[in-house]
Amino acid sequence: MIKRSFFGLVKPKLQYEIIDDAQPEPVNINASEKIMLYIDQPYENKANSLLKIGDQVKNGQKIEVVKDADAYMLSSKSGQISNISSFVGFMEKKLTAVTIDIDDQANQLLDDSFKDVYKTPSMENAKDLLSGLPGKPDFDVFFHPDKPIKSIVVLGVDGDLLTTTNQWFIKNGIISVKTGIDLLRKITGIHDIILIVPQHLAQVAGSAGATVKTVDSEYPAAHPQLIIRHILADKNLGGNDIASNSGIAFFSAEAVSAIGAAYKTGQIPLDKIVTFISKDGNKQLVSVPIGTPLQDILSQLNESLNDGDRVIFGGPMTGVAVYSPDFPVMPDTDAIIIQDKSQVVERADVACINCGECVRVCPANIQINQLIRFLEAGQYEEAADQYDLFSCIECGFCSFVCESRIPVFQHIKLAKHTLESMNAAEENNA
Amino acid sequence: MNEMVKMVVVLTVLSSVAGGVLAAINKGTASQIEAQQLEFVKGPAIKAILTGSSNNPIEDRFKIKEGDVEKSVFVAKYDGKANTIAFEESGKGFGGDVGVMVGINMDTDKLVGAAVTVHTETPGMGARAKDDPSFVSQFKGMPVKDSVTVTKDGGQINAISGATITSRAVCVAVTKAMSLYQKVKPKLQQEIQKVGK
Amino acid sequence: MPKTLVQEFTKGLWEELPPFRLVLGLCPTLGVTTSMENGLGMGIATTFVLVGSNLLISMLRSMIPTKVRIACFIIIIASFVTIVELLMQAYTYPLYLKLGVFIPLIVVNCIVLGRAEAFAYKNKVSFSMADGLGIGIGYTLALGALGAVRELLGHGSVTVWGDLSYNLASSFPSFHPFSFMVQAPGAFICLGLMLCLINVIGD
Amino acid sequence: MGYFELIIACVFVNNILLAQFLGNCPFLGTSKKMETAVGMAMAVIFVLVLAGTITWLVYTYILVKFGLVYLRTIAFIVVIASLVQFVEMFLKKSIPALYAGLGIFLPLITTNCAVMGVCVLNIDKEFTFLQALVASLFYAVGFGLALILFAGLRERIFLARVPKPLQDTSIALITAGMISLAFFAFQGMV
Amino acid sequence: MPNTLKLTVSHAPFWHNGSSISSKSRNILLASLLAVVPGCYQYGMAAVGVVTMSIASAIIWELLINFISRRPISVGDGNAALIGMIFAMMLPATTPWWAVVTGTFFAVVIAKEIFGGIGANPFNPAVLAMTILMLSWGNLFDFNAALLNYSFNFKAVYPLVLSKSFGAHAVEPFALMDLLLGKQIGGIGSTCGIGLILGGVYLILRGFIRWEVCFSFLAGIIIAALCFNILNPELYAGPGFHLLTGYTMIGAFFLATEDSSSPVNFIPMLIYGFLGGALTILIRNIGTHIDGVLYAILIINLVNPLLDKIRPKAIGKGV
Ligand SMILES: Cc1cc2nc3c(=O)[nH]c(=O)nc-3n(C[C@H](O)[C@H](O)[C@H](O)COP(=O)(O)O)c2cc1C
Ligand SMILES: Cc1cc2nc3c(=O)[nH]c(=O)nc-3n(C[C@H](O)[C@H](O)[C@H](O)COP(=O)(O)O)c2cc1C
Ligand SMILES: Cc1cc2nc3c(=O)[nH]c(=O)nc-3n(C[C@H](O)[C@H](O)[C@H](O)COP(=O)(O)O)c2cc1C
Ligand SMILES: Cc1cc2nc3c(=O)[nH]c(=O)nc-3n(C[C@H](O)[C@H](O)[C@H](O)CO)c2cc1C
Ligand code: SF4
Ligand code: SF4
Ligand code: SF4
Ligand code: SF4
Ligand code: FES
Repeated sequence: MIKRSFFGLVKPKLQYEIIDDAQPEPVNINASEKIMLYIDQPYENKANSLLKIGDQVKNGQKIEVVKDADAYMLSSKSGQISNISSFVGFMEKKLTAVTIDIDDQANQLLDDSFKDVYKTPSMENAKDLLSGLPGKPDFDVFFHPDKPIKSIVVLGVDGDLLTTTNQWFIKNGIISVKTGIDLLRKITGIHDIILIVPQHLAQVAGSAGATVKTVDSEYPAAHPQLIIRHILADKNLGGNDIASNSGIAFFSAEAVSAIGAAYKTGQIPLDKIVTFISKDGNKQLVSVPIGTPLQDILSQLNESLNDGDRVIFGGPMTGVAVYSPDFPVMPDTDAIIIQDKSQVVERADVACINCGECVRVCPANIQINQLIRFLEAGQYEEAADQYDLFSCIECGFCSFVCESRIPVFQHIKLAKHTLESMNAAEENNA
Repeated sequence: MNEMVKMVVVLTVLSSVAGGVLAAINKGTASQIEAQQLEFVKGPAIKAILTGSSNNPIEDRFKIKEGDVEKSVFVAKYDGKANTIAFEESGKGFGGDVGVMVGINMDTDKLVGAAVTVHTETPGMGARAKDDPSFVSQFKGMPVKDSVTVTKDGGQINAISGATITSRAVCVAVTKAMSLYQKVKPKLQQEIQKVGK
Repeated sequence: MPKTLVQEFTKGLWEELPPFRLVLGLCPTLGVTTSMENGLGMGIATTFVLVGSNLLISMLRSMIPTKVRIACFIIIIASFVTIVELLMQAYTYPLYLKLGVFIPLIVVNCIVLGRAEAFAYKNKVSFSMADGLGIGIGYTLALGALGAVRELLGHGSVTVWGDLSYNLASSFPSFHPFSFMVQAPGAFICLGLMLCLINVIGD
Repeated sequence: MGYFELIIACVFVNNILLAQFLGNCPFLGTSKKMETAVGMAMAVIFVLVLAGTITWLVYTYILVKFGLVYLRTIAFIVVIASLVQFVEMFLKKSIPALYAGLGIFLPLITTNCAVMGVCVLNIDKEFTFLQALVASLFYAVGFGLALILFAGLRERIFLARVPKPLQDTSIALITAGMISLAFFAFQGMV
Repeated sequence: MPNTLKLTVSHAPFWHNGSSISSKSRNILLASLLAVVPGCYQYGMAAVGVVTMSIASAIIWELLINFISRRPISVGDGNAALIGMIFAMMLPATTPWWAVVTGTFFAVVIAKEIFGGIGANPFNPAVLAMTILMLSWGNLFDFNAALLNYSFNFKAVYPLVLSKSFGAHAVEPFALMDLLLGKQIGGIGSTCGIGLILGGVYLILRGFIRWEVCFSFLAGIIIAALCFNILNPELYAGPGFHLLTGYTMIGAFFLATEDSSSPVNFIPMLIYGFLGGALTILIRNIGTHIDGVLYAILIINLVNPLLDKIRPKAIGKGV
């Protein structure tokens, strides 16, 4: 666990994990009985649903709740749907949870809708069939004619601390990343592709056929907003584009690699590389089929959970704590952290003491000491108008340093979410 | 139009009635007010200085003019002899002017006393100049001379602790009174004779 | 609102007690309450104006045109204020000196104009009298109480009209007067705390 | 007293609100938000300069001349009330932008002790015309300054966990007391 | 079995740098000891009594108010103890117990708790309480009178009284080194310059207080004192004297730096400190009060909300 440094004159620094040379291959983990897929689509009208309990699904098959929805998942196994339910996720998001009982491992069936099209790569079939790839590539951004994409940024860095998933792809899979980059260039027609990597991987990255840029090793330099601001600022993208984050599409190295592999082989890769951090702080990469419940990983790595422990999906700064070991690996689960009860720092219900630590670490220059007062009082509109709520890039640094141990970051996310849903409701009514 | 006329009439009548009533009350109270002002503003100070006089100094007052200032002078009789006068001077204190009534025995040219009349000093600090007699009692018996100052400025008056500014103001007032007295002494003597009779 | 005469009178003593319930008339409340005597004196002077102007305005209300009513109120109120000024100068001069600028300021005291507009202009004479008297007495008591607290703590004793007096030092010989209370900041803080107390009792 | 001292005295030492207790109702009423505080401050400065000088002229050249000094109160309030009306009408017609900013505050000023109080103080202190003008302006500036500083604090206090019986007016008064205490810093500087 | 497992669910981030209000309070208390211990040595058991009385009564007031307002007990964060300590540092060792108790009441209850507790106080509680007491019982805090019965091996006159009443030449006998070592009369924890500086530097290095505020406060003192001194060297003492007398050092390191009433941004911190220092000298040289630090701090506390409106643009805004 991190301790407050003795000298506090300089502001605290957090270093990204650096992948070392003796990186072993990821351990393969397999789903034992079932997989679970969360689809970003409410499960409301059951009669209307495409899914039925007992349906047979194949490995690589597209699982969607309603026809032609943007959100779908790809099943990483073949088997039978044994349960479909509504699920309330983070920030009250309504999802559909689909459980699939896996067929006997020997009898795995492959779906062949992608086989039919992979010889003719295009944006359309990528959007239609590949959004569920590990790394969760977002193809939708290419379909907004009013916001044309001018550049593609491939992140060979990891967004959060302790995580090494994307770096691993640069270091050990640069060839498939290169394949992916070439493909992206082909299907999008965009030539300006920038590969962002940590300093020590710049050399390796040079062979990927993209412009290589390096980022600082200090958190949160690898945050997309900060990359735009500090690293891409010198590129001639036009002031407004930089500010509004449009005109740039971000892909993780893992996703790019997966796109390359898919189009090269005609088979969709559905194993996710996850950085797994056990209670004793031991880090290892595991390769897991998407949808595999955490329990399977734990039992295959001989890790056990006790009451009061904390399981974090994602990194230590921005992840989400889950309440059950049944929670499955998702396409964007880059890390899983198990914290022992003794490592959990308690939060308190004390008011902000105006120490200003948060203000000094905030990469977005937000007056958090004032912002938090409005947020605690529930005055979200004022917070957004006067104290720059929406400038927050959600790095979590403010909560990390808060002397009162206020869950500042959570307040910010909650406020943003509330305002966004209010605005959405207003637009719907109008 | 009708309404307009009514408005004007009402306002005019109201104003004139108000003006008339006030004028009447003003007239009725005028003399009483003047008496009260002397009684309460100057009265306590005069009584404090001119203790035991056989007359009422407020009644036996006269005005003298020196340059363009006009001063009320109060006269006290002792043993049937009008030999002591008192009048007011002021100095700049902490919160504004401090008025000081200064009494002088014209036979001996010595101060019979000084007392603060009006002031706007802080209660508990400068206001002690008025409330606490031990400060002004230092002036009693002092001969008329050129100036009086506090010890801090090299003089002989011990300032009220925490209120040197007020103390200085009182000294300034007494100094002014002494110099005025020296200037108008002859005139005073003439006037005082009239009261003596 | 069918209220009795008694209710109109008593509302000023608690429900609409100024300056605590009706937060108006604060300047004299803060400015003159360095002693109980000043507080009571100010309260009585205000009551006189309040009752007088309520009475007259209520009597004349059918004659006063709506458009110029504020002007008429002001003339009436200002006349009563001037009468108080003159009478106080003539008969209670020391008190007049202590209250200083706050006597002419009764004319802008938000309570007086507020009552004229909100009550006297709409109600009959007896009710307006009861209202004015109730509010006035409530205000007087409030100012007196605030003055008493400040004087007691700030000077260690309370004296009203020379003879009615209580000296804290006689009960607590080593009490040192807390003169903060009679200074400007003490006025605000004391009033704030009394308001809090009233809120606590009110709930 | 020179003009510099007069200014310091009016703004800081004898601050109309914090030392002389005048204008408390608008002080508490318009300090909840910074914008209203600024609006009120501007309106008071505007009206007070006019009222302070006009009442001085009325007093010196009408009341004193005709021996009507006892009508001071009534004359001043009539001057102030009509002035406010007039300013309101004038602004509405000729400078609507300013009216939009100050308009709602103007009626409040008629019953503002600070305005009437400064007019009376100008007379009581026997100021000359120029002194009365300067004093009126800077008393008003002092009022505005106190109001704006107070609004700054109040915006924060509004968001704090103040116990219920103390909320709003009660805590505002206590804060005002503390500001008044802070202004003791300037004592003796003139 | 998995269904009964109770995992901890909480919000991101899942790491914390370990800082806390109580550790900050502990460290400031520790740093203040560097000045309080020499003070207690100088004034003996009376000073120890005042300090313990002050800390204890501050804690008790906070407990009482927690109880009355039915809020969680908050003395654990150490803030009440800290307020008691800092208040005691300004007091003369002869302060009677009832004045100490009244002072901590104003500091803890009036200045802090009724605004909503820690972090909500608009003014520094200890300073506010001290000025209120000084207004009421000036004679208790007239150091010359209060410490009359002590005999010291140095000139036992409160230096600022001398400079105020008799001008700069009256303070020539004070060697700056003596002042720095605490050879002067004054508050229990406010005279030992070296202790205060060491404590302050410790707090700055540990990141508990902001150097911007301390340094700009001291810079304000030096520059303003220098200006006055150059203008009239007869009347106005030089910067060295002003730095090492009165509440200057405790003001720079322990009073102006109080979190809740001071700004958090760089430029505002500089203005805030400088204004405080300069105002201190202005009050000392041309104002009424003997020492200007307390009132200067109240004034800068007052302008703090306006100062802190000067802030860098958030990203994505007005680029
Ligand atoms: C401990 C102490 C030391 C003093 N030292 C001096 C001194 O060195 N020179 C001097 O002129 N006055 C000195 N004084 C006197 C005071 O500064 C002041 O002049 C005197 O107390 C005035 O009394 P007051 O408080 O009634 O105004 C000293 C007083 C005390 C209590
Ligand atoms: C609230 C307050 C009120 C004061 N009131 C007065 C006062 O009424 N008269 C006065 O001379 N000094 C007053 N002072 C000024 C100081 O006490 C000043 O230090 C004193 O006049 C200097 O005199 P000393 O050397 O005897 O202490 C006041 C100071 C304060 C803080
Ligand atoms: C909370 C509290 C506040 C007190 N405040 C004062 C005070 O302001 N002035 C005072 O003279 N006594 C005050 N006392 C009075 C003491 O009970 C006692 O009378 C006094 O300390 C006697 O001490 P002395 O005569 O040795 O000074 C206070 C007592 C308590 C409990
Ligand atoms: C140097 C320094 C001085 C402080 N002085 C005070 C003080 O006088 N009064 C107070 O309530 N808090 C004071 N604090 C406490 C601080 O603002 C904050 O409330 C603490 O972090 C909580 O104990 C001080 C803090 C520091 C760093
Ligand atoms: S507000 Fe927080 S605790 Fe409540 S559902 Fe949302 S994330 Fe969970
Ligand atoms: S999470 Fe906190 S530190 Fe990070 S950008 Fe948002 S407000 Fe700033
Ligand atoms: S770190 Fe926490 S306590 Fe400090 S200013 Fe920020 S929100 Fe307030
Ligand atoms: S909203 Fe956040 S800070 Fe407030 S009580 Fe809930 S969890 Fe705590
Ligand atoms: S009583 Fe002064 S403004 Fe209301």
